[in-house]
Amino acid sequence: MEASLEIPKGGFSFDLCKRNAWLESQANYGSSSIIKKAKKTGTTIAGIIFKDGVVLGADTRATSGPIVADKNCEKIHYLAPNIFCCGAGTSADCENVTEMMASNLTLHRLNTGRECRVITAVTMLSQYLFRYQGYISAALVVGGVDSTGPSLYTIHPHGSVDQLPFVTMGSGSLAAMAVFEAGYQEGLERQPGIDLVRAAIQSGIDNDLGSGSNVDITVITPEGVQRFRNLDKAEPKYKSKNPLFYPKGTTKYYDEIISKVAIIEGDAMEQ
Amino acid sequence: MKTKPVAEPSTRTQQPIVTGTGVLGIKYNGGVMLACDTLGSYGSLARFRTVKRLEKVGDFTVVGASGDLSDFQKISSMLREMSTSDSAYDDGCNMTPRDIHQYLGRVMYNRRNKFDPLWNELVVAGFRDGKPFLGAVDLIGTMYEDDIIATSFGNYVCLPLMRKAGTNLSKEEAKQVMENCLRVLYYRNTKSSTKIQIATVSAEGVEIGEPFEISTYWGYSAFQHTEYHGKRL
Amino acid sequence: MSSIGTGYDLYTTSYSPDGRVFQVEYAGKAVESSGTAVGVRCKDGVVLGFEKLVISKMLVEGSSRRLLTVDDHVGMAVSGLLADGRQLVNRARDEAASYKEFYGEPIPGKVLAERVAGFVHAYTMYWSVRPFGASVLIGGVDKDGPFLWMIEPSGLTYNYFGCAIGKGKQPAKVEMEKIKLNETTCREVLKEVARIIHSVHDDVKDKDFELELSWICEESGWKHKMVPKELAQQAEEEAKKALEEDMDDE
Amino acid sequence: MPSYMPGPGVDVSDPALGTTIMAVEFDGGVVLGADSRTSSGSYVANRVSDKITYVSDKIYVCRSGSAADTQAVADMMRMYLGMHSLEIGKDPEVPTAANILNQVCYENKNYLMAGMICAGWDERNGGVVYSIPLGGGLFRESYTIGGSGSGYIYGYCDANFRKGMSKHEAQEFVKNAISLAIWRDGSSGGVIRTVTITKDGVEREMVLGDKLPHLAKGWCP
Amino acid sequence: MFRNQYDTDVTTWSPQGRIHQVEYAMEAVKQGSACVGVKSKTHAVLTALKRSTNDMSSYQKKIFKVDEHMGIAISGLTADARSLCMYMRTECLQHKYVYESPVPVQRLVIDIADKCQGCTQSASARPYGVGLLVAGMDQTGPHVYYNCPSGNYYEYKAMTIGARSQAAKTYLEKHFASFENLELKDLVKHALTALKETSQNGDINAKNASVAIVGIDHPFTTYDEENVQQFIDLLDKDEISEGATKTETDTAMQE
Amino acid sequence: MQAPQLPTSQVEQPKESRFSPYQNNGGTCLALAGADFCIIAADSRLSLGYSILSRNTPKVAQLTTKTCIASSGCNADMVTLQKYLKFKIQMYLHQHGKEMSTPAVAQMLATTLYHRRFFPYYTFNIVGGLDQNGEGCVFSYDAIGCFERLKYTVSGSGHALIEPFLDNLVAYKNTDNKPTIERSCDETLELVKDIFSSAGERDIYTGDFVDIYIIDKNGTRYEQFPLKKD
Repeated sequence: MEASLEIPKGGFSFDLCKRNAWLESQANYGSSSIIKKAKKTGTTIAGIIFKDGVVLGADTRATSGPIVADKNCEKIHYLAPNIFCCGAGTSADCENVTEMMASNLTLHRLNTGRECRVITAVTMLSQYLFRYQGYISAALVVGGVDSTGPSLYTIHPHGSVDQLPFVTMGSGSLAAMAVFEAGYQEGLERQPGIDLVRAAIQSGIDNDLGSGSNVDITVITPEGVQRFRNLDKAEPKYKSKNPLFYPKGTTKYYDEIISKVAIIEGDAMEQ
Repeated sequence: MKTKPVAEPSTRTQQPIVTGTGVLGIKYNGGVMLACDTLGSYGSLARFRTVKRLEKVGDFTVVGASGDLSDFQKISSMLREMSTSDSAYDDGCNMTPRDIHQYLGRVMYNRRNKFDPLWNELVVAGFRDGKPFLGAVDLIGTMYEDDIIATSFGNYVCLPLMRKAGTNLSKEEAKQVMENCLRVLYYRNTKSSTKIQIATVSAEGVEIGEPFEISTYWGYSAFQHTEYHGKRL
Repeated sequence: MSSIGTGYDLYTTSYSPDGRVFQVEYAGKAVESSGTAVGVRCKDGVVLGFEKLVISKMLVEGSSRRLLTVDDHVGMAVSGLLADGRQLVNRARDEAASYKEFYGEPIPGKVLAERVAGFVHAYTMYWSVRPFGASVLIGGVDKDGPFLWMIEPSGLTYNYFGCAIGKGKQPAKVEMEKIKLNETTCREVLKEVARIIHSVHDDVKDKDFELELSWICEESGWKHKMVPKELAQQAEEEAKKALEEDMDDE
Repeated sequence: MPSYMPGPGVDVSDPALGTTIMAVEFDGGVVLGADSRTSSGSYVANRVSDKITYVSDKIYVCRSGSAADTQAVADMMRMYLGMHSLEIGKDPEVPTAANILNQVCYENKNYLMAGMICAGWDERNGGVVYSIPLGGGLFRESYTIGGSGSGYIYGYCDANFRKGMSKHEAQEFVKNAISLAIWRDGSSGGVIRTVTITKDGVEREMVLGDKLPHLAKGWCP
Repeated sequence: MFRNQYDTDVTTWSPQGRIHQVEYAMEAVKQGSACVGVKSKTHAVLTALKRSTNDMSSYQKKIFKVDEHMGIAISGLTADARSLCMYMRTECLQHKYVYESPVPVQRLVIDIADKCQGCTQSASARPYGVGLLVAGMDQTGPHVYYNCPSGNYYEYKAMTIGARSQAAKTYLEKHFASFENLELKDLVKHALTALKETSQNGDINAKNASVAIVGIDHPFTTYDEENVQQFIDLLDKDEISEGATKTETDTAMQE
Repeated sequence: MQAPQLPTSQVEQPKESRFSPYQNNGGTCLALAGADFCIIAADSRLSLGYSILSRNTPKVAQLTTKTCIASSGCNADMVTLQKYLKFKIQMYLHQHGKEMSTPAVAQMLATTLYHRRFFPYYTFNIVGGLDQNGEGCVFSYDAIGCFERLKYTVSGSGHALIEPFLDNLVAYKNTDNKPTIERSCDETLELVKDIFSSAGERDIYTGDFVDIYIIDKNGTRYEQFPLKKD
């Protein structure tokens, strides 16, 4: 007990994480926990290296517990003009980590005057995540093309890095990896490469309840980046035959105040 | 020192000891197929390398199991006895695959009610009246029938591939799908092996093949350098 | 019959002054008025046959079977009261199943016969029950080869190469002794069994009968099965022919 | 803690066979082998125990797990086998014995700590080895190893076992394997006992604790 | 039937190897009014003659549904029949609970037979005094069984039990060979004609006759009172068409 | 003390932990009663964790010609409970010679559930049908047998999404402007489809197909309606 009174000399303190974990374990219902409410990307993300570059893919479902929080969120984030990153885990973590990294890489580019290398982004990310000991819950797939050619990495929330020709992450990673293991070939052409990633993401969408909706694809080659938002779309929602219509007066009210508001003529509003 | 009470109540923290991993089942045109590897794991130790996890019951049913293998041996002996007494009646009536599936569901559910489960996920495959049957039962008695079933880790890794392949397959194609799925399972599951066994049930009856080895592939050139700082410069 | 009316023959638990238990003997009478069962142990398996007396022509063929399966590898022929005999079959099935469960192998013929005999015997011991009015032949193949056992209502059991029980057991035994049992095969012995049963059947006194034939041999996959229809018919025809020739000879 | 045990601070518990046991089929029979250490926590309760137990004339079992449980199981098995051989009027066969052992271990899995090996010779099957691990289950193997020390010698055994070894080869194989397990496993130790069963009978052998074959001694000072 | 010293206990064998108590129990079957059971390739049909003790009382129920695929017609001690029927119903439901499928007819018949046998071998019980005609449908088609108090069971193509059943039996023996390929309507007609033979005054009407049918795509259904009239009407029509002459299916029978 | 683990998005591996007799297999059940009809529906997805075990495993069972039950929760308990009810209802039919009425079935279900008060059936049931007067009725339960008769109810994983919707659209709890004409059977059926397609969009455990039973004086009609598969 005495030890905890000492002021730590440096580094991070994870005391509050422990407290949060304890609070969570005490709570009888998931809804009373802040952490459980945090938006997550249940997610299937994946990437492969093909002949000329890298294909990254992601589904677009974000969940909050068993509820779909966003049916069409974006999980492929920009890091640098030649590097992109798919994120799985807590949405806020993924977004902030990647945004922060994008700024740092910009500074890095300005400092060095050169295009960023993928390994640079990966190293910075992994060191950052390692410092937070997994409390930043972001599982990333980083892909890009640089002076050394195309390269593809995964970074686990605790900071470990793997470099592989085909990778998947997120709750649908097994479903997607199965597709890669069964269908990946060396030296794939561009279109077959894209199709393979689409199939992998679709596999996650179909089989993993944490993943759903549409397929996003980003292709990075030395020539540039092509981003396909909602390349494959989920079937459209059932169209109601009796659309809802609430007649005026449906909502009760008890008082009515009508105020006159001055109207300024001219084009001030349009500025 | 606190003395122990003379007789401690038995705590049934039973857990699986020697276990088998995923069993895959798929319907194809004219029959149904089961496949699994032959590994009996003891924790992470690959303890018994050629264990048969497919059991023939009657003339038109096969039951496959993942989970605890001693429990499966017990279930097998129960099923053997059941099929013996079924055929002893010799009255032209035989247990259908669905009968066996439902029966197993009751057995598993009753055991879970005693908090002493048979620690298995079972897949029942059969053929009857011109139709293939495929059903699953787990250790608490969850029961369902489907065209494609995979248990244990196969649920995560193989089921997506099998669903993608569909059921409009010839027997040979189905076999390819199974081999492929078990290969992927071997790549991605610590408790599976490359020695596999395949059973089919069709109008001709049950055919349980002998265990055989499947090939694996490790030759991607990108596999040569995967340490992330070890990348060529 | 000297026992009748003496009062010593009313209960299983009574001995007569000369040390007999008449109730058990009377139970045996039920067997002696029943159809004949014949069992033959050959060098390659066991064949069972039964002369099933048909009480009505409206019966479905093959109903009220007298040759029943105990375990994959064991069959039983019941002579006497079929209802009583079924209890023995049920008991035998239970014994076979529990043996297999505990020892992991099919029950040997000897063990099965002795266990069922013990069961039969228990019913000769108590006032509250009566002895079984059935004798059974237990035939099968275990790891030591073919076996054939017979159990009487008294609870005695005997091991045989060839055995007959029921109405025609005496002439059947005489006929059987003419066959060299441990040299013949099941195939060959089928028609002999058919012939014996036809020869002991009393066409004048008895109603029609249906010949039941079952076997356990390599051809049946070492399982107790009814002999396939064509084979059984063929055996029966040959038997009839042989019998006619005998008649002609005489 | 019962009062007959040492006082506080001493790490003792119910005697358990933290053991290395094994059995190997060879041409014409089987060899069973075991170390001899029985420990209660860190205390060696018996340094020359015998873990290879007679159950019938040509069938023995190796015991690992709780000493009390495995002895009780072996006792039961001996009784059942005796009754069985009376009933069939012959010596029992190894598969039958193994099945009985499995029945006892499986049906009582919630109350037992017993990992067993059943091996022996009979007229019909020759030399046969069965493994019945913790929790039951019957597995036929050409050779099998068990107990805490077995984890250290899987590699050695897999590399050196051959089918159709001679009796002498099999005995040497067993002694070498168990000595290697003793070398690395703190819960295994003492002497090596072997039992060799063939058509002609049963031979017992014992390698004393100071005479163990030391395959590792080549480099280890 | 004369009294002898061997006929008071079910556990006593007579010197001839008979059990008189069981034989007496079988006599009880003959006291009940008659039932007829017949079957074709596709259906099994039960018919039964109901009695009423006087005009004020209702007719005794003779046919009981056991399950969707099986039912019984009884003759003898109705109370015994009720308890056996209850047992059969429970067994059927148990089987369905465990296997989600109907119990094969013969297996339940054997089960009942074993139960009856149990009562012929123990001093503490008396044999059941009722005969059951069991009509059922399973994987192997329609069946008619007769369960006897002795613990025996028989499978028949056509069978009748109960009072004056001899007359019906004579009729059935003459015709049963043709039943196999009959249309349902004609099969019912035969069963009713046979039943008529057993009626004291030769009268069969909607009040005193019951019909039950089970068959392919035809769950076990009992027809009484007004529902049975359609079958009674058949009797007034011309001769039965023997053999498999195709006739229109009577839609009324499907209800 | 070991550092606590925050939940991460990593795949839930199959756990080999202490035995738990319950599983939640998800799914949503819904019933709506009209003046002379009742519609009872449930999706057919069987899930475990983030996996779909089966896309077509029914949760609705027909108990009598005018009573249906829908149950979500633990599939093993659901199967057993529904089997047991069928058993009892058949027994009732044998003994009384007539079908059990819907309120009687409802009462029996409550009793059955309470019998397992201390080892409950982990199921959330809805009974729907026509009562003795031919009026549509719906009964809603908790896991241990507390029940009440309602005009509409919903249970299972989509419950929280749908209930307020029904309060608004069926009970008109937010307004005094209640329509004078009740929804017809066909309109109600359309509403059920709307509800399920919406719930399927937002509840990950609801999807694949909806089994719909429409019960009215003519008997029971079955309809299957597809949902999204993701």
